[in-house]
Parts: sequence; structure tokens; C-alpha cells
Amino acid sequence: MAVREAEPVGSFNEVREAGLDRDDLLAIYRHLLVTRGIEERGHILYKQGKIPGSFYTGRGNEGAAVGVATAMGPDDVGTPLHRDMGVHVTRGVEPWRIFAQYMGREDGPTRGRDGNVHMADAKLGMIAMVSHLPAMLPVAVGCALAFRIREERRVAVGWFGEGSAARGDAHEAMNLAGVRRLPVVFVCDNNQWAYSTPTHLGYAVEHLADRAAAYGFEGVVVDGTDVLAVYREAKAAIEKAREGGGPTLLELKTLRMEGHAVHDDAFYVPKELFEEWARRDPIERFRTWLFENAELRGEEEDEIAARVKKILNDALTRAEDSPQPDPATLLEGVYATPEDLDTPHHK
Amino acid sequence: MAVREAEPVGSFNEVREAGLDRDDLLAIYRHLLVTRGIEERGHILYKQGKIPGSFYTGRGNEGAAVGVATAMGPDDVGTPLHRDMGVHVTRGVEPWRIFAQYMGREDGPTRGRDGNVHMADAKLGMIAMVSHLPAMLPVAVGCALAFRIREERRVAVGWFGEGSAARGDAHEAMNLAGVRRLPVVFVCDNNQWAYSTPTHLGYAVEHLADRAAAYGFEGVVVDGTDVLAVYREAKAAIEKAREGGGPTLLELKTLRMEGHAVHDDAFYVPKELFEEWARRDPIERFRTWLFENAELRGEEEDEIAARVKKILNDALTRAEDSPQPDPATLLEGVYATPEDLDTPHHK
Amino acid sequence: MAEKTYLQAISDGLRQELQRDDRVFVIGEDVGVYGGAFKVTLGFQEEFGPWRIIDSPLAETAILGACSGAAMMGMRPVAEMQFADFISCGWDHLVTVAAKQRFRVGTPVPIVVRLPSGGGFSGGPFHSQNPESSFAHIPGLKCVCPATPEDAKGLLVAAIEDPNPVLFFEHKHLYRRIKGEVPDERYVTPIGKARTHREGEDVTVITWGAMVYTADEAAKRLEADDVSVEVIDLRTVMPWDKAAVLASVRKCSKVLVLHEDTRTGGFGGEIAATIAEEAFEDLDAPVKRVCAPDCPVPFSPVLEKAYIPQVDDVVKGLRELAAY
Amino acid sequence: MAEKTYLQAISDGLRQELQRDDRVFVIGEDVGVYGGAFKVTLGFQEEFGPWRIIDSPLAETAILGACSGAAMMGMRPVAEMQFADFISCGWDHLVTVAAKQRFRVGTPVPIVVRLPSGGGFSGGPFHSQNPESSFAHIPGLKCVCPATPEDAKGLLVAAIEDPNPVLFFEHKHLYRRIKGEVPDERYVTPIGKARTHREGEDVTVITWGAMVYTADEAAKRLEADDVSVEVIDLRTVMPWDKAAVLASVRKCSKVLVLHEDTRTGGFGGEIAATIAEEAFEDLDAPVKRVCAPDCPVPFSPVLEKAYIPQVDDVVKGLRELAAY
Ligand SMILES: Cc1ncc(C[n+]2csc(CCOP(=O)(O)OP(=O)(O)O)c2C)c(N)n1
Ligand SMILES: Cc1ncc(C[n+]2csc(CCOP(=O)(O)OP(=O)(O)O)c2C)c(N)n1
Ligand SMILES: [Mg+2]
Ligand SMILES: [Mg+2]
Repeated sequence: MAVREAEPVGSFNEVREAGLDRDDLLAIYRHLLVTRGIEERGHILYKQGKIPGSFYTGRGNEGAAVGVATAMGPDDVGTPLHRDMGVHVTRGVEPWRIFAQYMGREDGPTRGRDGNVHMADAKLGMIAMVSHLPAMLPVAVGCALAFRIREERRVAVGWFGEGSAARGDAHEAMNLAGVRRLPVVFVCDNNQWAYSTPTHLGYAVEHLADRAAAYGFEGVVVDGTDVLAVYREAKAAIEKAREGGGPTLLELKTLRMEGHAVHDDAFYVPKELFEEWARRDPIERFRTWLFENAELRGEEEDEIAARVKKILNDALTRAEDSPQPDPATLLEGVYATPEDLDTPHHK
Repeated sequence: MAVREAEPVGSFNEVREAGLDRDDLLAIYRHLLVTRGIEERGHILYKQGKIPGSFYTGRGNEGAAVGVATAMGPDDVGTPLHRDMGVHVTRGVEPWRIFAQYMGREDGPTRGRDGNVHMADAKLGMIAMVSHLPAMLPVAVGCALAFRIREERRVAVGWFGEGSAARGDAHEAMNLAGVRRLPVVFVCDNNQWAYSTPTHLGYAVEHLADRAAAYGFEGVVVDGTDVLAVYREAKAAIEKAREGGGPTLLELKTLRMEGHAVHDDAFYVPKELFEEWARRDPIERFRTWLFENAELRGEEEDEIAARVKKILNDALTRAEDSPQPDPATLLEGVYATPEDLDTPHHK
Repeated sequence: MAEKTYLQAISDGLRQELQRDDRVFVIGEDVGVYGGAFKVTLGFQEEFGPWRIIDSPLAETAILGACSGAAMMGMRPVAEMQFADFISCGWDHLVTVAAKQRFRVGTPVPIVVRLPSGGGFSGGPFHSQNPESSFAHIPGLKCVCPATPEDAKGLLVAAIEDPNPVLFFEHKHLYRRIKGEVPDERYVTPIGKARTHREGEDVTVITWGAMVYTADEAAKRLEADDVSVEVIDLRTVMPWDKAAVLASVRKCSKVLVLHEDTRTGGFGGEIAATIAEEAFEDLDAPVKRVCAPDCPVPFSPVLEKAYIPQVDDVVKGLRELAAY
Repeated sequence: MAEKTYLQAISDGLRQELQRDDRVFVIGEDVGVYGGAFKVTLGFQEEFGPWRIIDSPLAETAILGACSGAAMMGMRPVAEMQFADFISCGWDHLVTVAAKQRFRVGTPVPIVVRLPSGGGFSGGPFHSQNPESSFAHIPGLKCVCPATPEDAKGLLVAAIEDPNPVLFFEHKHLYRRIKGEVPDERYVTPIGKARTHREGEDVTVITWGAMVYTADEAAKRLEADDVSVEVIDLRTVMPWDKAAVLASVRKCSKVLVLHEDTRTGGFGGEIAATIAEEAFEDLDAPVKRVCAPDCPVPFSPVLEKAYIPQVDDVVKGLRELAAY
């Protein structure tokens, strides 16, 4: 099975066929803006000393994240990573809780136990990442296994970076999924760098998606800055998995537009590369597309921008009001209690 | 890169071109017989209660093991596994030491510390396997890395089974080797079963060798019962690696002709499969080839058989004389001393 | 109630859980047609089908990760490691994901990992280990080490019910050698409660797994010396029943901690340190540890005998304590 | 002799070894152009080239396995884990291959694994851990945990010289905060010898790594109580200097074991148990342990402060011991 390189999305008609109406398109636009806004505000908070530890963003990856999340069904689940804030936003996590998470407050999804994007709202079908990459891929496969055992029409989505594709977990997960044809979609955020490591020091194939062939399923290379192409390919892969067609590996090509984390100035990335990919900014690109294909007007745009700004402002205020976690509770959550199993998660 | 399926070896001329003269061919024949003889005698010893623990053989894999080992240069190194007795034999391990190993005696390569094929003579360029499969592949890659760093014209050979190809270690090792184009040859003994697990529950590609493409190097499928084809392909891969051409993945197809270990009657393997592959017994096949292509005569054959028998008989006697290890020495070898580094191994 | 081997008790207990709860499934290498390396799941695939008794590829992280994911989706997975030794290949998943998910984000990971462990039959360095100490140190994991058929079944049920990742160490040496009465019906043996295997007055032995029988033999030998030995079977190493241990220590005032794993950094150190800290005033002698020496498990029978604590070693330790 | 940070001492020591011995090479994620996550190898690739300062794929088992193979072929590899936490991904290789090869077949595996470890800066559960206890339990491995710049260099040299796999834990909290005089020339600080960080008479604190400074602060506070505290810096956890510890315990008769890792099953238990066993008659109070509580390392500063042992916690423990 050769890898397929996906076409860009041209017309509104095309996405309509893939299941999106104009409201959906505007929602995508909003999610993109909120995603970037959260990370930009987070960066400021960090500089203000309000965020402890380190700080990571997914700048450049917003389209990839929002595109995939938009393609997921409400009962589908996923394991997004540190570049995939857009997934949380699209699935409906309230931005104030994300800021609370950043700041280590009690109302963050991890109640200060963990930081930055190490979070997820189980009620929204998300499973929180660990640092160790790509340790969540076998977990995503396990979700798909549960769906297969129970013969549910649900799909799991597992994310990984092109760097962490080198680890054994990626292999074991994809191989098991391929052998059992499980309903899982593997999404590789290929942002060309793993910290300071370029792709040619991480793998020796042309496309990471070529790996799919080694596990007996299809690989698709998609321009990750084209939110609609991402959506279309993710939708196709997810529905294929839902229908029993087994896994797909989607490789979403982008550039990590900032350093690995806030402390890293990415001196090792050629300037020209940044310039080239800045011209392909996923949000700007989608905005232009909306203007050209979906009659987005300046007025409507302003309205959306204002709404997003308000969401973020309110979120920040609310998050800053969130209390610090109580050290006296530190040992409470190490072991689960039987009541913990009464969650939608474990339904 | 598509996988290549190797042709069988037809004529004497062909192998002469690949570097073997008649003496070499007779040596191969002897190694095959000694290999099988060791394992058959081992089986008897086991039934006599003289071998503790469990007992594994490589019946059906003798041609694959001897073929690869014959292709290795004297300074090349390798990490053979539990079906690869033929590698130890070909590299020159004295059979009596193997029997001593089986029986847990002081003169076995592990001095009773470990059992069965968990052994190797470092002076012969062999590195002892661990049970955990395929944990020795990253180690083989490390040997190749040392050769590359020092710019030596040496090659490492790493073995694994088609079952253990599912583990992360296989992936991490092959990926690193591919990225750095290291002088290593990966040999997959594909004997169609991993304990009781058939290949379709272990991987979802047609040929395991297809995996090579995922790491940017060539995969070759070889009939593992054709010792000369194995030799030719191994030789080509090893010399390619030696010349800086990077890794190759050789998939040697055989059938595991016995149970996983002595306690396993392999009830789950279809009888017809055994019958089919019995007709392709690597030793019988090579014997016939020698008769037809290299003028092996009955007399010469008898002579070889007698010599092999004597080797084995003498080895058994000598091994049985080997003392039990001394429990008082148990804790001596846990940590290495500086003098331990003065070995050919660590040269 | 019927007499069963330790192995049969596990097998029957597991089958019962599969029968009563659809969410329970089994995954591991060769657990299907073959019934597992030790035949614990023999015949299960015929009864429950290939999607509840799942033959996995040879890939421990895939097995354990799949269990955790399925558990988060409401299943109750029971993984089998072919030998406990191979759990090292799943270490990262267990300590990084399974152990910490509840603490970090409130997501329980109710998985059970069955681990045929222990030595005594020349399995060598990779088929004989007792890795429970390594896992007992990781907050978020539980470690269960039954010694009797009855406990094996009851603790397996408890492990499956438990909302946490539970490592279930089955001692291979007990599989077919140890028999006992096992109730037919379902029952739960609580995790975290020790069992007094043998009552005594003078010296306490704290142990678990196959060493319970070694301790018992040693205790019998001490009768000749007129020393009465109490044997506490910890049953579960994490959590461990500190209250029961301290009560016994307070009664006997002398204590020997016995385990089959190596000594340095083994869980016996934790127990000994806790006793020495919390029952300092009650001790009439230093807490003694009898454990394997600090080396891999050797293959040769003569070496293995020198490695695994023997009745003689325990007897010697007990005599020293008695004489202290 | 010059004043250097702990980080600079490691960096300079490593560079010196690379210069004097061709067999030494460095491999790890981002160790080349980037100079490593903590810049320990900054500029090394320019000096030694890309085949001696090797940027690896993101694959810990590949890194460590490659080191072991290369070591067996005569090299002296120094691997860098980006954070100590990620060593969990190489657990199997270390415990299965590297630790046991010498015992099993006589093949030494002289590798060094550098592990930036420890918390104190809101790194959260996966960038703050101190996994030395887990490895100290595995026969065949050595664990080194320097606290001072001088020791960091001398022990790194010793680790590279050592014919065994050595885990070299560098405490991140010390990297830039701790300075000290470091000899320019090459020297070896022997593995297995403790250092008396502070002499005292009344209570001994046994510790290592960043906790040496916490203990020292606490000791200063105890001066006000007229209690003289001795601080023993273990320097290496495996092997650990039992003789030095017992000598100090015999002198002070009261002892506190302090470490940053979690308590239950932590290496402090081993030390406490050994003291309680071998210096039973010399103890005037139970051995006290001050350690992190049994949970993952929390992210939030207020929680992390409650997690990592603080000077106050040690002071409290010391006062209790003094008053016993
Ligand atoms: C197993 C493991 N080793 C090392 C790290 C440290 N680390 C964090 S992110 C990163 C690079 C990841 O690259 P990639 O997978 O391409 O994801 P990206 O950050 O580019 O999105 C590294 C090395 C880690 N998180 N996990
Ligand atoms: C990591 C690991 N898990 C489980 C085992 C137990 N085990 C020993 S051999 C074997 C099957 C191996 O199959 P394959 O790789 O095809 O090699 P073969 O035995 O067929 O030569 C299994 C599961 C092991 N050795 N290592
Ligand atoms: Mg990347
Ligand atoms: Mg096989």
C-alpha cells in the first residue's frame, strides 16, 4: 500500500460534501482563534510569572488539531498531545479551566497535580497525555479494542509527533491495531522538528506515513496548515474505522512555529523555513479561504474576533480567581476508590 | 523500496561466485549435522533428566543459522537466538562446552549462571542472548555504531523472530540503524509461529521483510531451508553493510519443526504443514544438492557422518565430566572488575 | 467447596469473573488456543470467544497499554505476562501511565496484570524473578502475592474489582504443588489484609508467596528447640498490612523478614525499617532479613539452591533470633 | 582550580574525558547542535564531531542498547537521558541486558547514563522524579548521586572508568545553584565512599543529592537548640558506604535518613533497615525517615512544596530525635 498525498481543499462544495455547513466553518474559525488566543495569553501569563514550570504551544498546528477534532464524533475518544490545544478547545473544554490548569489551580482539569497541556476532560472523551512520548498510542489502541469487543461504532484517535515515532510504543500500538483492524486513527503531527532534532535524524523514510504500510493499513500525507483538508481526511479515516475498515495513519505536515518550549529560541531552525511557513499560517489561510469561498465579511469577522476576545478575557479572570490546591489533599487521589468508577469515562 | 524475494541457488558455479569452494560446502554440511546432532543429543539428555529447566531447539532452522554464520567475516559479530545453534557451531564453539552449558556445568560459557542457548563465546564475536525478545537488536546496532565511529570494516548481525518483531525494541533498533546507515544486518528467523501464535496474529503485512521499507533500507525474503541461498543473500547484505551501504533486513522463511520448547507438542500447528516442511528439511535438501552438484559420494558422506558422531560422543563425555559450579562463587561475577575489560571483546 | 491446586483456583476464579461480568476480558501471549504458558486459561477461548480471550502479538507495552485504554472505556482487562520477568518490557507503561493517571487527572485505571513469578525449577535469570519490590515502590500500583489456593481466587476477584492497576503475582512453584479447599462461589479476599499462617509466641516471620511454606517448614523445625514461631503471610505487598505486622511483632518481640527477591532495596527493607521505627521499644533483637543474595537468579540447580532462601537459612536466622 | 557550577563541573569533566580517550562518546536526544536540554554538551559537537556527539532519534531503548553494544565492542559510551524520568523507557534494557550480562556470561558493559533528575521547579510528575531507588535494587547496576561540583566531576570520571553500567544522577536543582572549587586536572572520586558534609555529635543525617543542602540548613537551625548534627553525603547509592554510615551512627546513636524520592520502598528503607539490624545496640532512638510522601511529584508549587522534604520537615524530625 503506497502512501497517499491528500489534495488541498478548494471549494465550499467539497467541504459540504464532507459534512460541514457554514456554521461549522465559522465554528472552526472560532476554535482556531480561541486556540491561538489561549496559547498567546498563556505565553504572557508565563512571562508574568503566573505559570510555573515550562510552557509549550502548538503554534502552526492549530489547523491540524482543530481539523481532526472537528471530524470526531461525540462518542469518539482521543489522546491529544502538547501541540494539540485545538483538540481540547474543539471538544468543548472551557478556556478558563485551561488557564487554571496552566497556573496550577484547583479548577484546572488536574487540580494542580500536573501542568501545561497534561490535562483532559474525560467527560469530553479526552484522555490526558503523559510526558513520555508516544506512550498514549497504546492507550488509544486499548480504547479502540474496547469498542471492538463491545461492537460499538466508536473510534479512538491517537496522536504522536514525528520525533516520537521512533519509539517502540508507536510500533507496538500500530502493529496491534493493524493485526486486529481496530477502529483507531493515528495522527502524526509532523512539525519537522523534535525539540532540536530534524526529521532526517529521526527517521529514514520520505514520509512518516510510509510506516502505515508496515502495519497493513493506509497512510495519508496531509498539509496540516489546511484545516479543511485535515478535516476531510480525518473524517474519511474515522468513518472508515467506524465501518470496520481498520486503522489509518494520517501524517499532518506543519512547521513548529516556535521553540520546543518557551525557553527555546529555535536557533537551529533555518530562518527561511520559518518565513516560508509563516506564509502558510493555518489561521490566516483559513480566513482567506472563508473570505474567498464562504462569504466571510469584515463585519462578521470582527464580531467573531470580539466574541473570542471576550471568551478569553472572561476565562482569564475566572481562572485567576481559582484557588490554589490545598496541600492537605495531596495524598487523596493516589489510589482510586470504587466510586471513581461511576464516571462517564468508565461507562 | 519493495521487498525482494530471493531465488533458490541452483548450481555450484553460483555459490563459487558467492565465495565458497568445495571444502566450504563440506564444512557447511558438517556444521549442519553437528548442529542437529547437538540438539538431538540435548533432547535425549533432557529426557534423561540431565538438563535442568527447559529445552529449546532450532530444528528446521539449521540451514538459516549456518548459512548466515558462514557469510560472516571473522571480525564480524552477532547476537544469535534460541533457534540459532548453527551460528555458534559455525563460529567454532566447541560442542562439549555447549553440552556443559545445557547441563549447567562450570565449563559452559555461562558457568551455570544461565541455561540452554543463553550463551555465547565473546572471543568468537558472539554476544549472548537474553530471554527478552528482541532485546539484543539494539545491542547489535550498538556494535555496528562502534564500528562506524571507529571506521572499521566490520559488520554486526542481529537476529530476531517474526513474533518478537512486534516489540518496540525491533523498531527502535531498525530505525536507528536506518537513520545512521549503520553496518548491521537484521536477520528475521520467520518460522511461522511465535510459541502458539501464528503470523497473522503477530503482524499484518505479507512479508516481515516489508518492514525494512519503513526504515529506509532493503528487505529480502529468503527460503530459510536453502542454506546456500541464505548464504548468498547474507553475504551480499553483509558486504553491502561493510561497504557503507547500510542495513538490510533478511527474512528467512522456515517452519519451526518442533514445539516451542520440549514441553510443547505443537498441537496447534496443522499436521499437513509439518509434512510439507519435512519434505524441505534443510539438511536433507543440502545433502541432495551436494550429491547432485558437488559430487558428494556415499563414502565421503559416511566419513563425515562418522566424524560428526565422534565429535558429539567425545563432547558428551567431556561435558559430563565438567564439574558443577561452586555455590561459594555465586556472588563473584555480579560486578565487573577493571581486569574484565582486558578481553578481545572490549578491544 | 473442593480441593484445588493453586493454579486451578486462579483459573476457576478467572473463569467465574468472565462469566459474571461482560466487562472482563483476558489478553496476553498464547492465552487463547494454547491456554497460556501455564494453562491457566485453557479452554477459555472456546467458552468466551476470541474477542474476550485475546491472543496478542509479542508486545508487552501494547498489551498493557491496550488494557489501560480499554479500562478507561469501562472494561475490566486481565493481562497475562507469559512470565513475570517480561513485565520489565511494560515498566514504562505501568509506572508512567497506569500508576499516575488517577492522581494526575482523576481517571482510574482498573487493570489486573497476572504475573507467573518466582524460581525453584532452574528457569534461570529470566524465568524466575520476583519483581514485586520494584513495583511496590511506585505510588498508584498495588501488588498482590497470594500463597494459598483460597487466597489466590479471592484476591484475584478483589484485584478485578479494584479500581486501581493491580499486579497479581502468581508463584509458579505453587501452581501445581499446593492444594487446598477453595469455595465454589464467588468471594473477595480483601487486598491489604495479612493472614496468620501459623500462630506462635516467640519469633515472627513476615513473608509472602512461596516463602510462606519455607517459613512454615522452618517453624516446624524450631519446635524441636521449643521456640514457637508465628508466620504472617502478608498476602499483599502493596498495600501491606502494617497493623497486623506490628501486632505480631509486639507479641513476639523478635522478627524475621523473609523474601525470595534479592535483599538490597527489596521490600523487606521497607518492612524491617518500618518495624524498627514504629516498634522500636518492643523489639528484643534487631529485625533480621533473610532474602536472596544480590545477584541475578542463577540457572544451575546447585547455584539456585544457594540463591533462593532455603528452610535451613530460615532456621539459622530464627535460631539466632531466639538466642539473641 | 576554579569555582564552577555543578553543571559546569560535569560539562568540563565530560569534555576532558572525551579529549583524553577516543573510546568515549556521547549519545542522546538533542545533545549535538543544541547541547542537550541543560546545555551540558554545549559546543561538544563542534569539537568532537557528529560521530562522537550523537543526536539520537527519540528512542531511549535504542540509545541505551546502542551504548551497551558499543561498550561490548570496546567503546566507553555516555548516554544522556533528556530527563531522568525517561529512563523508564529504557528500564528493560538496563535491568535485563546491561545489569546481568557480566554475571551471566562474563561480559562487562561499561556504560554511563547521565540522568538529570529531581524536582523543585514545578516540573510536574514527569520532569522531577528521583528514580535511583528503583535501580539500586537491581544487582549489576551502580547508582551515583553527586551533591557538589567537585564530586560531580570526580564521580563522572569514575563512572566512565568503571567497568559496569553506572547511572549518574545529576540533580537539576543543583545545576546552576551550587558552585564550588573544582580541580582543573583529571581526578577520580571513588564510587562507594561517602563524604562527611558536616561533622556533628548528636544526630546523624544520611542523605544524598540536593537533600544534602536541605540537611545542612536543618543542621544549622539545630545549632540554636544546642544539638550538633552530622550530615553524611552518601554520594553513591549503589554501592553505598555502609561502613561510613555505621561509624557515624555509632558516634551519634540517633539517625535520620533523608531522601527526595517517595518513602515506601525507597532506598531509605534499605539504609534504615541495615542500621537497625547492624547497629541495633548503638541506637538511642528509632531510625527516622524523612522522604517524599507516596504520590507522584505534583506540579503546583504549593503542592510540590508539600511533597519535597523541606528544611522544616528535617528540623522537626531532628528535634524529635534529639528529644527521644
Ligand atoms: C520518551 C520521551 N523521551 C524524551 C522526551 C523529551 N521530549 C519532549 S518533547 C520531545 C520532542 C518530541 O518531538 P515530536 O515527537 O516530533 O513532537 P513535537 O514536540 O515536535 O510536537 C522530546 C525529546 C519525552 N517527552 N519522552
Ligand atoms: C519480551 C518477551 N515476551 C515474551 C517472551 C516469551 N517467549 C519466548 S519465545 C516466544 C515466542 C517467540 O516467537 P518468535 O519471535 O517468532 O521466535 P521463535 O521462538 O519462533 O523462534 C515468547 C512469547 C519473551 N521471550 N520475551
Ligand atoms: Mg515534531
Ligand atoms: Mg517464530
